[in-house]
Amino acid sequence: MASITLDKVVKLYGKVTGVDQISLKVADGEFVSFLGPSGCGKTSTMRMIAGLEDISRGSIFIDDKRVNDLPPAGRNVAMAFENYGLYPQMSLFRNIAYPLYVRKVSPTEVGREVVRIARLLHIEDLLDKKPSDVSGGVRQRVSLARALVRKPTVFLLDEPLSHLDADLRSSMRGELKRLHDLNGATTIYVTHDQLEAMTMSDQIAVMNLGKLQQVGTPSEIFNRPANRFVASFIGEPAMNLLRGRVASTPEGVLITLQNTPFVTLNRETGQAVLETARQEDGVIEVGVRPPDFTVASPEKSGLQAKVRFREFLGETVLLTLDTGAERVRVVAPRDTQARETDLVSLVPRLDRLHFFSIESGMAVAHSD
Amino acid sequence: MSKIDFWVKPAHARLAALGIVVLLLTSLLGACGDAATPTSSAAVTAGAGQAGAKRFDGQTVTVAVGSFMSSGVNMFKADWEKKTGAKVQVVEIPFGDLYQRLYTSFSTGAGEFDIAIYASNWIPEFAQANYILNLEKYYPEKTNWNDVVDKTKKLMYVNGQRYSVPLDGDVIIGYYRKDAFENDQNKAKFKAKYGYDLAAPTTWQQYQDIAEFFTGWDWSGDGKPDYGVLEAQGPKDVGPFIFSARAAAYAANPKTPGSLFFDPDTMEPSINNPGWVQALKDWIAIKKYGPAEMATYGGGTMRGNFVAGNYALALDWADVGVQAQDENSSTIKGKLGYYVLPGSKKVWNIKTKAWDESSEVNQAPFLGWGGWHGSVAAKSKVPDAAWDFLNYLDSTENSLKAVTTPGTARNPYRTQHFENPQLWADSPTKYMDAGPYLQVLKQSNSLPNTQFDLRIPKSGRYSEVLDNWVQQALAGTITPEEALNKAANDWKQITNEAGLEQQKKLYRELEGLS
Amino acid sequence: MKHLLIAPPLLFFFAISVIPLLFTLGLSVTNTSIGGSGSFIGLNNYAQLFSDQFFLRGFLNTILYVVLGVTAQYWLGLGLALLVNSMVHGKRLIRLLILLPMMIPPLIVGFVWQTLLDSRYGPVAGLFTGLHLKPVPWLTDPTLGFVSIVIVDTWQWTPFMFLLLFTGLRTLPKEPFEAARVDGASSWRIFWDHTFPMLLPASIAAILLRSIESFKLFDIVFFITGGGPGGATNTLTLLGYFTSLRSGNLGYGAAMSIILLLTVVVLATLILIVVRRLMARADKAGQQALDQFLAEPLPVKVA
Amino acid sequence: MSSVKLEALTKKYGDNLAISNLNLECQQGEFIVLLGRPGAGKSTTLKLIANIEELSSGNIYFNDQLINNIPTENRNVAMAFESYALYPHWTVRKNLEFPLKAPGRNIPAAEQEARIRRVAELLEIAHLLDRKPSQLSGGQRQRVSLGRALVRPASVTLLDEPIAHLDARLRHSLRGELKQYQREQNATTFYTTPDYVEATAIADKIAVLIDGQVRQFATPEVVYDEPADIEVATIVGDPKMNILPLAPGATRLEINEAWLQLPPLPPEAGYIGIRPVNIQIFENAHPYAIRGTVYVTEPMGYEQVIRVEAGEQLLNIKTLLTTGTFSIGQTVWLQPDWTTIHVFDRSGQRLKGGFH
Repeated sequence: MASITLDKVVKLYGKVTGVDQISLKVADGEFVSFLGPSGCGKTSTMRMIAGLEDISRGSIFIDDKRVNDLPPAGRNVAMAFENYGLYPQMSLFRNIAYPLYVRKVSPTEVGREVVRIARLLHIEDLLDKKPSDVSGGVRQRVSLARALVRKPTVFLLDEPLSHLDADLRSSMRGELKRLHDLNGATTIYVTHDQLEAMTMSDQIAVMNLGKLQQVGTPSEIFNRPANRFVASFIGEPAMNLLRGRVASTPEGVLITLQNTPFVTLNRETGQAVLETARQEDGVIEVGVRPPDFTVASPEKSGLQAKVRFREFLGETVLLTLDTGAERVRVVAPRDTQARETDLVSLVPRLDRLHFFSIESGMAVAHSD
Repeated sequence: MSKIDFWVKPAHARLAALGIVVLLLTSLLGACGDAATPTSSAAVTAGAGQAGAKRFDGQTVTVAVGSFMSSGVNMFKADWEKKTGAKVQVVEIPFGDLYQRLYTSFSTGAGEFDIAIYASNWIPEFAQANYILNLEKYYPEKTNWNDVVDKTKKLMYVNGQRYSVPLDGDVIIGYYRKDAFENDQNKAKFKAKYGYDLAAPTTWQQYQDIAEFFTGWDWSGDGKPDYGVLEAQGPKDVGPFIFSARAAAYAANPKTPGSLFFDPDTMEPSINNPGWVQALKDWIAIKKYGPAEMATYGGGTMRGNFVAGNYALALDWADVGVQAQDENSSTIKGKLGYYVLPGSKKVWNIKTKAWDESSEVNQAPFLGWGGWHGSVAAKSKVPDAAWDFLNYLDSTENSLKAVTTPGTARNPYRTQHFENPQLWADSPTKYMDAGPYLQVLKQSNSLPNTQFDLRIPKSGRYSEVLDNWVQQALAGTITPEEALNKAANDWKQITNEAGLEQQKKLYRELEGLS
Repeated sequence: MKHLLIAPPLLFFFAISVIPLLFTLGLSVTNTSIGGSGSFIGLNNYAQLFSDQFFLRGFLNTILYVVLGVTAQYWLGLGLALLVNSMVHGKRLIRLLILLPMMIPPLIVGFVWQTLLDSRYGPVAGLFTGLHLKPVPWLTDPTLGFVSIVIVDTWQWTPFMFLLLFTGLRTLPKEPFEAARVDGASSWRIFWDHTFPMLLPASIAAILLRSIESFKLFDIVFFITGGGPGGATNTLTLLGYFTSLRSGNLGYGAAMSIILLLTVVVLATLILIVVRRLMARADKAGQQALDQFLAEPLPVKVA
Repeated sequence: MSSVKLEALTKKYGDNLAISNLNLECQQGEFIVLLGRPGAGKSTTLKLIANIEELSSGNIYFNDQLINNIPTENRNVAMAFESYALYPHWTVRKNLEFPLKAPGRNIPAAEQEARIRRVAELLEIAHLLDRKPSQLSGGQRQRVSLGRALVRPASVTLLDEPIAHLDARLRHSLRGELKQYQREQNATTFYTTPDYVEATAIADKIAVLIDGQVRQFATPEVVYDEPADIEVATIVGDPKMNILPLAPGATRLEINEAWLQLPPLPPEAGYIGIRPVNIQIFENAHPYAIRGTVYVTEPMGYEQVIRVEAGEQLLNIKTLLTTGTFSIGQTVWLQPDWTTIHVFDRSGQRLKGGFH
């Protein structure tokens, strides 16, 4: 097992910066997700760790050893690829056994290990098949088995679930998490799916445009997003971001949305918001997650809105509402009476508000 | 025979015989046939007889001609059209396909062509099959008949009737490098080595001596070792003609006329007799006096190389002479000497089965291939115009123009062509010292023992078979005797297939026997 | 209705392929020559073929050209394809340069190689003399002539192999190769374990195409040696051409064509069978190991 | 703008039955979602309606008119293909224009322009009108493809997973707008998706397709609350509804040496289904609860999904994150809410009536 350290790692593609000065520590045995939209540099970062791509600048350490110039084979990392990267001409058995064959492990040992791993992943009956004869889920597991069979110090998993259908994705998510829990190997997991990152990781590194946005536990990322990007990328449906005017009142700091008072913040939270707003024409961005609004009758005080769509989601309904200039999404219990074209008042949960600077997008305060 | 390889090598082998076979072969050979299909519009129109109209107004004469001879036709086309009101459509056919195209067209009665311009060797075969018109009824109007060289005249007769109009004369002669031969140092060295004076060879033995003498050292002064000889020994090309020309001296016995290729009494092939074997041994012997590439050379490549200047001796039709005059490619203009093909003091007698030896040299110049002749197709709808056009191509004035213009593929065949070297010097050829050249050509055409080429039907197959086996002997895979015996065997088979009696009758007739 | 629609193309196909084939077959049992009609002579032509020294030599030559030429072209083409595929810059240019020989007309190819191999002026001869070696009679010695044709054919058609294999390489998925690198395989192992087997379909296609084409080898020989010296470089197509169309022996030539056709069909089938076997065997080793371990109970506890 | 009736549709590929005896009837202007797993026959059904695939048997009626023998081009259907099928040599504008210019449509130029504008704005591709498909991202191409189907009035609009490849934000906003637009056009729409959330959100009625057959055809609420059988029940809902088999005539549920008293059930009951939100989880021993071991936990924002091994079963439980923190291997106690259970017979069919 091993720790991984990235020190100001940069990847240049010609003149384009693919990865921009990423520094990160992954502790021994941790499950860390690189999360971000496509093109954010997460895969490049992983490929640099694997040794499949050159590091333009900076250093990568596995344990305390600088590995910049080591070929992939010298790093003792195992990797599962987005498209599985199975060897199409070989049986599943040979696919899994391949890393051992290459290391000239004795045939007896190879056979024992392959079958052990195959049973672990419930594919022992399929080992004589070719990759093209089995489903995506099986291929996925073979790809994992091939990585597991080597007992490497580091696992690198590149969007391993992205091609599975929803059912399988959801069950494989759990299997992967259990697997990590059982063997405890340091794991780096690349994904664009915030749900995967949230459900599986010890730490999430959110990336965008080649830059690291925030590193933290799923709870930190969700409850205290560092900036507007993280806030809207995590959580589904996405957080509502609304423009509010900030004013200091005797009761505290008052946020007004659409010319109606929205909330009054306590001194502590309010101070930070106030200071930022002063430099930005008295305006702040308020973030409210869709479940954090309560739908009330229009005479109640809150954000006045008109229901545009009501969508049935099973346990809940998703309301899309117009508040004049802005559009707001609210997840409400299914017994909520509001129908399309109804006027309602949206009341936020005061302990779950987020405030971002309009200009920099950085989080100013969280009201928890 | 002129200018370019006998077996023309087309960029895509054009396979154009009996259409259908071709389809399969085409797919297998990866070649594609794109035979031009000329439209035949030979109908005589009403306008022909109207007053004031020209003689052949509205008629179209379609001419099939081997492609490298086409300029010898095209240069006169416009004039004749203007004069007669007729149209001439020239269909150029690569030489390799010419025989098949003509045969197919004639035998299927397609009436595609009014005039065929082709190898005189084929006249007997086409005449016998009534594919071409007996021209006797037209000949009285020809004014310059007597001027045609005797041997060429004979090529045109089948059963005592003329079937063609001559356009070309073909005889194989020898060339040597005058400059090297006249060098005093060389002369002295040669005399010292061989005991006689260095001069144009009169026997094949001398030819071989000279070839040896000039091999392996730099007598041309270009800093590289030179060669004694250059001949076209490559396969599927002019090889059979050159080889036959060499064999004639040993195998054409004046005592047994007409026995060069067959015993005219039995139609037994002669080509495996000791005379031919000797010729083949000679031919193999000179390999080492030429460059290794000689084994791949056809007529065209041989000419191109010879005029580049590193070879003392060569054998060819009249073409080397003309090509040497082109200062762009030739370094030997003015350095060329000529001689009638060497002879032999012994000649095989097929009757006594022994050598006839004599102090006299038996010379037997060889009319290889026979030259381009024109015939009128039997099915032509405009025979009068066709004849008239051929006659025009052969007119005194035009024939001289043609033979003295480079690139026409027409070589001298009328006495007037040989008479005035000055005309050659003034012609586009700008021939330097044409006198000796014309002298040797004329002499080669008119010696009593000058030999005709094989002209009976299937001459192409005889020739191919001979070539195949001789090539094996040249490559050293079998002995000369073996090669010629096998060739003779195959010849018998071909003769039998074609009908022995029929072949014999024609062979005898063409050789002037009865 | 739908079946009726495909009838015209089928008839057309029949007309252009089956009928000529039948005609050739018919022709091959006659002694038809271009000058006249022939008569039925049974299998005489075929019998004669097998005692015809030129035919047998041409037949052997053709097979050897195919085997030697295609083998050389395949490995060279594969090597070039791998090389170019691994290049970072200048792929386009180098690809174009490699493809050039294929685009040169055979006439020019013949001329160029005759010149290159000329024992007097050729640069190859120059090189030999420069190294104090005796110039070699490339085109005029029976064995060397044969070798030269193989070399020229290889020179001209390796680009074709290259093109097919390069295209094949580029369509291979990238990930298995990266996986193999991470798995710790050496370049050599990656080639034999992955590149080569994954490229097999493209390879089979390329080898088959080139083999069938090679059977029709004609132009290069025609222009460089004319089949000489002494028939040492003859091919079946060259013989067929001269027999049928130059000397007009159509029946005999047709028999040659039929033999050529049969040989192509048989050899193409053989190649396919051999390659399939190869592919099947590639996975046998793994299969055996697997059988062995699934058969016996394992000393491991299933998690 | 037709009503559509599909009567006993069957489609065979060789021996393979892709669609078998499929029946469906919808009113003019309805938004129908075909929900099913990959391979259930969703796309095939659309293709049969469009006549891109030939029916093996059955009848299709538009406005009560049999159209089996009417060729595709005369059916007046608009279709968005999952594979986009854009014309690569044309700009986005030309691609959108093409359906409007088809012979016989005679739409005035001004209206054509207005329609293209409207659709382009709806799909947020107005700024891309002059580009060619090769210059677009996958999601943009899908929107153009969708636009091409929406741009002209059609008897029926067929949309094959039209927003599958868009990012989450766009998917959420687009599905509402799309439905709104089709409602304005009074267009009859068939829409396929494997995602039940998309289906319940957008559909007037959902047709749940399993093995080429319609298992249930009803409003989203009915499909969710009263799934016709076990398979429908497990397609609709994430995590999946827990299905527990019952011993014949059982009155209680025995798991891990503990048992739970069942409510009175009809004798033919074979299975009970409980949605993950309807099971309570406790860290400590709890009366009226069965014991289990945490298999895995999945926190997601405010909520978490906990999978618990209980006897032979792997049960899904969905609860708030504030309920507690659980770790793999931990022993927990579970208590279902019997008032919310679904009851199925031995063949998996829903049993009607209330049981609580």
